[in-house]
Amino acid sequence: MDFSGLSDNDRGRMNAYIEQKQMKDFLRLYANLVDRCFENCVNDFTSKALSSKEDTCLTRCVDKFIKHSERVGLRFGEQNALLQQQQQQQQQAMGGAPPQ
Amino acid sequence: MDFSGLSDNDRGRMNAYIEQKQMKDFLRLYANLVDRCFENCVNDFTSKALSSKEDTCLTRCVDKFIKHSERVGLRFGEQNALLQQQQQQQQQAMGGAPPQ
Amino acid sequence: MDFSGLSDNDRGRMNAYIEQKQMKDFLRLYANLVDRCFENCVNDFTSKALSSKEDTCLTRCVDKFIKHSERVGLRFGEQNALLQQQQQQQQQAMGGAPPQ
Amino acid sequence: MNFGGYQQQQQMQSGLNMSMAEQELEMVTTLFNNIVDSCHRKCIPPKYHDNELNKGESVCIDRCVAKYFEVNMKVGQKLTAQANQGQAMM
Amino acid sequence: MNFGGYQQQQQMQSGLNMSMAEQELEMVTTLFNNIVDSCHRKCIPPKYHDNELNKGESVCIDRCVAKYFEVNMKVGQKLTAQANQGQAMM
Amino acid sequence: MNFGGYQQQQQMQSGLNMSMAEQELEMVTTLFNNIVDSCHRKCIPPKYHDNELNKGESVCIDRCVAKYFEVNMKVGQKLTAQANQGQAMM
Repeated sequence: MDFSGLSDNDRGRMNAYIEQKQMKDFLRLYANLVDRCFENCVNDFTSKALSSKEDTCLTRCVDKFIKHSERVGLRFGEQNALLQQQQQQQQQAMGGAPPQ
Repeated sequence: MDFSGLSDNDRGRMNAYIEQKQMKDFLRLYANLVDRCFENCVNDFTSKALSSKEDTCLTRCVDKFIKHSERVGLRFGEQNALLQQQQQQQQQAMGGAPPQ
Repeated sequence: MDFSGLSDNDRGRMNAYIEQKQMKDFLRLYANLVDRCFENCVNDFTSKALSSKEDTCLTRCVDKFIKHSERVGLRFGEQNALLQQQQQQQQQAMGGAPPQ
Repeated sequence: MNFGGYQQQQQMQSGLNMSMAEQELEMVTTLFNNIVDSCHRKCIPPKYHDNELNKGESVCIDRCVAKYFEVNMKVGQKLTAQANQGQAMM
Repeated sequence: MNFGGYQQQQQMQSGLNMSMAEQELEMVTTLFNNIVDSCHRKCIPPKYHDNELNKGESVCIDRCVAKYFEVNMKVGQKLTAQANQGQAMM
Repeated sequence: MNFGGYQQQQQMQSGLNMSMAEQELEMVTTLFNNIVDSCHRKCIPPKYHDNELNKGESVCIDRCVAKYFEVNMKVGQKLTAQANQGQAMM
């Protein structure tokens, strides 16, 4: 993202905002991952402790989800770069100067 | 909604709040619509580009959802008006003055 | 939760925050409960009014959900206490002083 | 300082009113969004044959909104009754 | 007071820029999270046989992300077209 | 100005503490809400025959909460281990 339109002061606040957002996003991801893997792996309530089968399922669920997220992240970055490139070309084709 | 209990200053802030909220609601609706129509219409991952069948489905999904939202909006307004009318009658029947 | 690290001023703001959060959580629970019980109990749209069968289902849905939440709340408290106890023992075993 | 105290009190009062108005707006928006979602699930089959609402879907939406309002009111009454009986809820 | 007015204006302008930058960040994050969820549902079967992504899953993810971006753009264009036709939406 | 700087520093410190306490409260609330939802799905069949929790449902809830806590802890440990290995995650 391009924050060149922001003043120094704003950029500082923006960085603080981003830092707080990253923490929030991480906690959201964590809660989400717990919920998803619990949903998929735990279905036996005849006991109070996790079975070894459930435990194996959990490990795979977490590992796969992390790898999935990383791969989505890579492709997301590429697609996003492509999109911004297209938008710039469109603006130039229309003869308009890019926004300051 | 009745904002007559607010000061001029508050009403100004309330309007700014509402404006920001509308933007947020619109972005939420947009993301929601993309997610819903992707979920319903895109199920073939043997190719990287949308098929014409998927594209037709998307157009219908978006159009129908917008018409659906508009109809819900109309009925929602009617039901809400009805509800407020009933609450006023109830307050008057209980002999109470309406809250200032 | 332990708020002893907070100043008096912060504790006041924290209490205000908690109060607002409780209101928000209650409204969230309310909306959630309506949505869940509507989803499970209302499936007949040949009429505009709730049938007596739907009404009975709603009452049970609400009652059961409240009892469910209360039971989860009890167990949650126990598990949380257990967890904090384990964390304290771990810290002591590692010879570290508890964080001030 | 007296004047400052008065100002602060007014601001707190004002903050309270704001937060109540915001909360009411939030509640109405949530209700609307939930009805849109729920009635879409109940009334619009995910096989899209055209881009218009047909007669059956339209009537279903009207009844769905009315029923959702009724459920919303009934659940509210039940929660109020429970709260008055002093049963705590988290 | 002029100076105060100028400062306030600058603050409002600054607040506006901040809120736009925050909104853009919010949009990108929401898009990313929705793609993660949606493509996980579409590409990763809930029976976990190992802890690696296999070839089929990997290819599926790549195409899923590309398609989601395409859908995101198309829906945006449709909404813009609708808005320009003056059809109101809540 | 020194005094102003000190005050500002205190406020920032205070803001940090607040935000940590708020974040902790947020985490616990999210965990509780997710357990309520998840264990309702796992333990309470959507056919409501009466308005009490029966024996089977009650026992299921107790075990479900215990298991959810265990899963929460294990996933936390795995994420920490991953983070320590320096594997980045978005």
